[in-house]
Amino acid sequence: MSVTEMFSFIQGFLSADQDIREDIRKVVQVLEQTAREILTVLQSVHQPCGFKDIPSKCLKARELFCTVRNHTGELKTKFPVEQYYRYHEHWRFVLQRLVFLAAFVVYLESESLVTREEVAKILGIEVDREKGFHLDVEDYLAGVLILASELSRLAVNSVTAGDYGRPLRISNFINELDSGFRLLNLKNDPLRKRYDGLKYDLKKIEEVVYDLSIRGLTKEQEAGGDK
Amino acid sequence: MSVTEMFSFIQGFLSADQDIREDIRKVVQVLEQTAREILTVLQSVHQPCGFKDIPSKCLKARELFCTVRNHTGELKTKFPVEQYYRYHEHWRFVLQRLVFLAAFVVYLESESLVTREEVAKILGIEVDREKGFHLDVEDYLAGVLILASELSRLAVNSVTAGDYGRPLRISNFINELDSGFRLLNLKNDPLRKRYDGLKYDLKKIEEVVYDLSIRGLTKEQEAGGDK
Amino acid sequence: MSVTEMFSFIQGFLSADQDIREDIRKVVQVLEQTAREILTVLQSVHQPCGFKDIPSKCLKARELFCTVRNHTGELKTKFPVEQYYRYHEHWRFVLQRLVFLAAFVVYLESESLVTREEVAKILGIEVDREKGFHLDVEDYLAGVLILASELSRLAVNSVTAGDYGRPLRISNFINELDSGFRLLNLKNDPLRKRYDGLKYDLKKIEEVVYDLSIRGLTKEQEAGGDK
Amino acid sequence: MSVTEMFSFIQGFLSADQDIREDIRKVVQVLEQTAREILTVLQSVHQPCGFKDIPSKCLKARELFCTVRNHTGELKTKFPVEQYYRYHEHWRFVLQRLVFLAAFVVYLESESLVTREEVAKILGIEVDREKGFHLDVEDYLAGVLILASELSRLAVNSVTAGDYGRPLRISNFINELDSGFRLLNLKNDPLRKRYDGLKYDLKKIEEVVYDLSIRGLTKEQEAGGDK
Amino acid sequence: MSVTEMFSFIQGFLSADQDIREDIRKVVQVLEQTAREILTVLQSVHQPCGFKDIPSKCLKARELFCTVRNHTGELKTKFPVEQYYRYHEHWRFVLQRLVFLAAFVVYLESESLVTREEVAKILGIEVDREKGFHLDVEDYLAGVLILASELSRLAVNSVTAGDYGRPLRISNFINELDSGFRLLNLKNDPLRKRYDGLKYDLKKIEEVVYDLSIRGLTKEQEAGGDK
Amino acid sequence: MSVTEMFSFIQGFLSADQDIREDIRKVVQVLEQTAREILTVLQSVHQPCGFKDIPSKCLKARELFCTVRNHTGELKTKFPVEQYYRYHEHWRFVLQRLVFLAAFVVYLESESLVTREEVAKILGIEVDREKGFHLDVEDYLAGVLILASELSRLAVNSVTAGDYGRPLRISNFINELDSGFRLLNLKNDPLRKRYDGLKYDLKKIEEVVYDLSIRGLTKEQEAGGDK
Amino acid sequence: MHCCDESRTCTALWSLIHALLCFHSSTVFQQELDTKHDKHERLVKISRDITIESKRTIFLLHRVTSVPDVEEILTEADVKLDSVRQKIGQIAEELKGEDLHQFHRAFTPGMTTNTYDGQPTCHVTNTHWPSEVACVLTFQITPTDYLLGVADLTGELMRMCISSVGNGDIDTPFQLSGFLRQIHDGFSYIGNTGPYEVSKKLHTLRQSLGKVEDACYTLRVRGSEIPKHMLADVFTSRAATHLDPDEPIV
Amino acid sequence: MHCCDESRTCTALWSLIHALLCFHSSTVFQQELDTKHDKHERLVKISRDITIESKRTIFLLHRVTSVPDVEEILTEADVKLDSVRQKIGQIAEELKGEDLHQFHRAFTPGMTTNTYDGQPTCHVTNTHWPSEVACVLTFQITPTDYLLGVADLTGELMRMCISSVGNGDIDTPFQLSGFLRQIHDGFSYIGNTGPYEVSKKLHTLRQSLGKVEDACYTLRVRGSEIPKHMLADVFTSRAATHLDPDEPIV
Ligand SMILES: [Mn+2]
Ligand SMILES: [Mn+2]
Repeated sequence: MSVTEMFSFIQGFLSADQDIREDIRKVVQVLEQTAREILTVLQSVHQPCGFKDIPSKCLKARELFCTVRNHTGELKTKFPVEQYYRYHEHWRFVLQRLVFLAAFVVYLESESLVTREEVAKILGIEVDREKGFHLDVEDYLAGVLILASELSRLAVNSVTAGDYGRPLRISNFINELDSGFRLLNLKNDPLRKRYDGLKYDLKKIEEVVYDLSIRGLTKEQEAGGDK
Repeated sequence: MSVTEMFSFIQGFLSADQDIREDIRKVVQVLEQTAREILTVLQSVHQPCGFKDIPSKCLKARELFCTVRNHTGELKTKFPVEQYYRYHEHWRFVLQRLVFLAAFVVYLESESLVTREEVAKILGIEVDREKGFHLDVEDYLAGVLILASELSRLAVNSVTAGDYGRPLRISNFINELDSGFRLLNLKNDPLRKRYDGLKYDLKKIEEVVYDLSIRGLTKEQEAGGDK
Repeated sequence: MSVTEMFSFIQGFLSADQDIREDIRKVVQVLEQTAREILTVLQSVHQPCGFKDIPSKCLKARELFCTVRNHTGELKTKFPVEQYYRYHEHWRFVLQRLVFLAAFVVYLESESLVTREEVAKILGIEVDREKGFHLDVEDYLAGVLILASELSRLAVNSVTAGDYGRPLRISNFINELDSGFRLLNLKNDPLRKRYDGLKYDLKKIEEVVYDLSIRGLTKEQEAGGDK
Repeated sequence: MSVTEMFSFIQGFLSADQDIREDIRKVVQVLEQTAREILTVLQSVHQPCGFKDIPSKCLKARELFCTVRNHTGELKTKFPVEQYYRYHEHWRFVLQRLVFLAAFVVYLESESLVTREEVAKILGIEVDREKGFHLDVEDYLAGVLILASELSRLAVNSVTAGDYGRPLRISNFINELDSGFRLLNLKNDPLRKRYDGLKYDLKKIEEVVYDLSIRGLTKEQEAGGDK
Repeated sequence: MSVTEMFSFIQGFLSADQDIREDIRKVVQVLEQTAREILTVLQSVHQPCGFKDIPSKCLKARELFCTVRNHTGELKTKFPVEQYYRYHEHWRFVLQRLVFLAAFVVYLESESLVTREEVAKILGIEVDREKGFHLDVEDYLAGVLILASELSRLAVNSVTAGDYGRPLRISNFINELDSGFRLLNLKNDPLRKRYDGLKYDLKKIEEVVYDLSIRGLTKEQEAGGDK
Repeated sequence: MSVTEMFSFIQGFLSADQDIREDIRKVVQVLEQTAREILTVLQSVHQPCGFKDIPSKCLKARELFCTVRNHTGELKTKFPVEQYYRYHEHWRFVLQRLVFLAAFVVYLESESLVTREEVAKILGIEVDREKGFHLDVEDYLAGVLILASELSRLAVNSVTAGDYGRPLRISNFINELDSGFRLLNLKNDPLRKRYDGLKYDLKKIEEVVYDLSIRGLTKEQEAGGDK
Repeated sequence: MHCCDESRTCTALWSLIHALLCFHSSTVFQQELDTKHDKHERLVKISRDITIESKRTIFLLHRVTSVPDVEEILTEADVKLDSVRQKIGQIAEELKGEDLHQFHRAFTPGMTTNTYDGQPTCHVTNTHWPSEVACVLTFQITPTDYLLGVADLTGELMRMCISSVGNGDIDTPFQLSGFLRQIHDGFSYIGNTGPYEVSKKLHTLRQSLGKVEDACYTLRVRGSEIPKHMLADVFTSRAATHLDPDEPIV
Repeated sequence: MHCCDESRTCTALWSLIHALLCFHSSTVFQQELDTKHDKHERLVKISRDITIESKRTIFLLHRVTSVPDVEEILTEADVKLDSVRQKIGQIAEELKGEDLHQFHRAFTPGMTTNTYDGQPTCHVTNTHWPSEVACVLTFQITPTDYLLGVADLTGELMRMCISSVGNGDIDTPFQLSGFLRQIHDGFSYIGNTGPYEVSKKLHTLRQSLGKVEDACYTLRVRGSEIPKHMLADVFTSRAATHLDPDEPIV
């Protein structure tokens, strides 16, 4: 009977789709696990003792990014490349976390903002949609905003660890970031909301810099020279 | 009539179940009352005057835990032990509160994390499901996360009470806890959500430590000797 | 570090639990697929032509129940038997559907209400909790209530197909079922709600019988001999 | 401490209130059970065989109303009489059901509408608020509207049972009821909504009478003599 | 016709009830308007300039409470006193607001918790249900909880206005209130929910006190003498 | 202070608006009462005895429409005429009922469809928006659809009353109505929904006509002549 | 104050980042974000137009059961459908080279209306399952869109069935009930395998089917009553009074 | 079959009704319904455009706190606002001779955005309550629309306040907190007298006010700490490092 046949046919479509999603979910779980490991490595920079060996922590994180690249490589094979946005939701969250982690490593290494190209390279994916599994602009921006919040925490903890120069540099960096974002006309709701959070991060860092200023600790820093 | 007979028979089943639930509810109510009393005892540590006699408060709480053990003892008798998960929802909430209270007492006494074994002993229940009425892992973790939030409040209030050393110690404790939780691969929704709250507690405590550091109050502490 | 050790240990617990749930979910998916196939077979009795070969459809459904028994057999092996209620939610829905399908087959075959024992046997599970993976009373009742709604539809369609005797027999059957349920003191919310639906099914069937009575079609039936 | 004292005092108030509610709930549960039993007795009039011994069923129901009166007598003792409306919600639902059951019995006995006074007497309660535990007007009306819906069902089933005179009498009765309700200026939402249902009951009964009329079955009735 | 007569009679009942409700609604509207005016007067204490003339604002509010007493006096005449709970929902909301406003005035005047007796006097109503239109315990508690939230805002704004002593006193007051509430065994849902909000108010105030403590501003206060 | 002034000013606006709404509500209540009285008069045509003196009932209804015109006259004075749609919701419901009642009277008198102009005249309002308080097209159409449902009921009851010609005429009338509506491209949701109901009315009437046809009762009618 | 003073605090590094971020983002990022957003807006608008136009066509097709000149209406419907096809072409144009799913939500409402829109035309002329819809569209409809469209179609078919009964058309309901039952069984076969929206439609579909089954039941019960000896008589009189002579007889 | 056979069953009466209904409705009724619907659609479209355009302007105005050339931005904003004014003119044109409230829901979203859109411009230049908005519009805004617009404005002002603090601007928060408190007190004075939407906004407004009050509190607590003897020192160094010399000092 023709109707029955058609429904069986559609059922085939749906099953295939579900299988793909199941496969994607599995790889994404592994990616999340690795992301959590990188986070654990990098989190220790907030501890007083952690400030001493940032470079070694970055190296360790870089190594873990190799694993990430293997997983993203595997992820690409799980679905037809032109259907990226069909399954986008599955990896969106972890990708934003990974962008953040990559941006954090790069910041700790060079105190500069990772570009979209660099992130893509670190994660083993493309920048341009045409070239394959790529990094969506909004995901890149979301990851960068997570970094801002992490850096405001770092500013606080670097004072505790006795590093009075870092907060000032973080302040400048976040201010630049804010200027950049302000030029964007964000329509996308979740991104806009995250961007609103940036203002609170900025406020927090400004408080730290102010606290250092009134105690003359910034001058001391400049005089003594740091990093 | 056979259908009637079968339904009469089924009614027996349903009544038995409803009676058990009624019994459980009664004991749980008493447990909640005792938990509220322990909380009242421990809450006073947040008051400036309360910092002085923490040990006496802990003793008082320990006494009330005797009552708790009597009630949990009674609870066990209300249903067949292998049907623990059938009625789990009834006591889940109060058990998590009690885990928190036990963990709080132990922290106040020794500034260490209560183990699952210790909690179980304090509450008069088992660790292993096989041995009888036990403490579900997730309930243990939920109780520990409530502790984290209470300690962030304690850090704030210990500064008010002039105890500048405690926040630093709390900060270390919560950091350790956070590392512990990061080892877990939480999928379970409510627990995951609570765990996300831990980040805020951590940040709050770090800010307290920061406030002390920038004012040189931590050094003063170290110099003066503490605990 | 002791905290780390404890958390590693706990991770073991959690992983084991998650693995079990994953395994259960897979078997349940297969059960759902089979249940849908049985439904497709049985639903064809609503077609005018379907009334002719009810026996052959029942046979086909019975065969598919063999597959069900294989899957329930597999399901039992996925978790320790005493933890039935821990994972109950996973299979509750599909089990109620299967009870309905078994009750429908039995009704079509013998116009009688399947007992809990019979259902359990058809599904390859136990009646008593003590003996292993069993059929919860509430799930049995829920499945029976689905049957009532299906039969009210069957009453309508059997008239369309020219079978004027069946509605009367269905009416008696549902009336008996209703008396049975009135013996129960239902507090459980979802079941109570479903039971309220039974009144509508009953009313609907009574109106069908009415339409036949007023046109003398029930007598014709009796005169002509039936079933 | 004065605040503590006041709160202890208030706790007394709250406990007393909670105890009263608990007591009321228990009696109400027993009332619901009895109401269900009366319903079971009366429901059988819808069965073809049930039409024969309506009087005996009414007698049986009347006996059960003795039990009801005992329970309402007990209910009155559970709370101060002037606080009727404070606890109204607890018994509202069951009281409406009991009004319906009393009205149904009286209708079956005499085909007349039970008055508020009669219902109150059957249930062992008062008509006037001043005299004690009374029957709220809205609850009386709600109960009467449930009767209308039951009678529309009875009209259908009496045709099935071959009693062609009853639908006509029910139609007159419901029409009279409808005129009565149209005199009321209902603003109260739940009652208004129920009243809207009366139109459907009326229409249903009119259609039954129509079905009889067009087949000449009403005349036959008149000719043959009726009740 | 008897049914018609009875319904006409019932219509009398319903009309009387609707008239009473209409009357109550009108007085309640006026009460709400006055409550809003008192709120406007008292809210100005949050303005930096408002801190200076709290006494004059309290006087103004006290005058407006005369108007309130007139309205509550009028409200009492609108319905039979024993039917308080029949119409309770109509004034419940505004009464809770008025309790809050009275408690706020008393707090601003004397920094003490208004008792149930005092509130009743300010609002021109009774404490005991037996004596007439009274203040329900739960409404008193609800009003007091609104005060807690207003005071947490006041603590913040008094710092902005340069008054560093007030937050400490508010903190003690709210702590005392919290202890009081912990004595209560709240089952009632809406009150319980509001009480959960008290924890946040408490935490907020503790953080204000903390900010002052760490900057030595509380000591300065004590040294300089306050109130 | 300027902001305060402005809010007082706005409060003035809002109060004025509320007063208008209160006034409108009062007149609308009276209109509803009159509409209910007209309905009671017209409802009696469904009774077997009512079929005899339709003309006298129509006269009585026409008299009550005088009262309606007085009320609509009053309604117009309650608000500025150009703000009709601002307060539309208040009278929409009663206006649709009145359109239905006017249409019912006209149908009973002449078996023709009342035009929008006629209705407006009966209700004492305008057809064109420019000329003052008018009858919105959608309200006219909604009222006409209520008529269709009433007529389907009348068709049923006229058979009961022994009038076999009326259903056929009603059938033709409703068919015409349906053709008319089918030409309209209804976008407005509530109207579209009501129109869907027309199909069920049509179906019901068709059933009646069919029932008459197969019994040869329509022919009898034509032969015998009717009305 | 927001802009750092280059001569003092900003190092070369900072100016690089500044350049990179401020200008890169204001040009490249913004352009990318804007393009995406504008395209989304255009798709929403076209989809809205398609919905309106489709609903009008459905409306027109409903009249098929009640007017004599079916051909004329079908021609009119075809003209309307042409405009729909054009608009779908516009969507296809917009999506050329894009990933369909990125903008999926933007045009889904319009597309599902259209799916069932294609159906009645075919259904009226031949009662078989139409497959040309897929050919009309120059881009792929996802199975989900298709299923949702089919589910919506059933609602329309139910309405058609009820009005057929009202019009005395006795064959259509029986045909429709078989057809709807097949769709219903198909949907319950797919069950919760499909996306959430599909499972949700199952309930509405079941209600529609119930109404059609009730209609068939009514027709059957009614038809059962004609005394054999009256049968011929009844229908001659019926035809004479208000039935067209070429109307199908039970 | 649907159309009665005129020669037999239809009387003159029937044909009259037929004419009246079929043709009257297809021309007059349909025309009336269509006109209304089309106008509604147009208003929805214009309103949507106004919302987009207004949001863009607000966005632009947010930059006022962070760029040196305030004048330039204000000019740009004015150009954008001109286009908004034009669109509002279109609404006014559409509504000429119509009852405002019939189509009220169609354009409300756009209008409320616009209400608060006018505000920041004025607020930046002079901190007084702007009233020119009313003049700009060629048709009356209802008090409700106005209140809703004002409530939305407060959300934007709160954002502005937070970024001021981040940028080291210390005066703005204190000014804003006073202003917001007045609006808040005004709204609580109106309370539930107004329509439902207004009461609903009160909660959001209270949250925004809370955030601004917290910001003021932070500034005060921070500022309280500077030891008197260090004061001069601190600000010289601050100015030297990363502050503009003309920045207002606490
Ligand atoms: Mn029927
Ligand atoms: Mn702080």
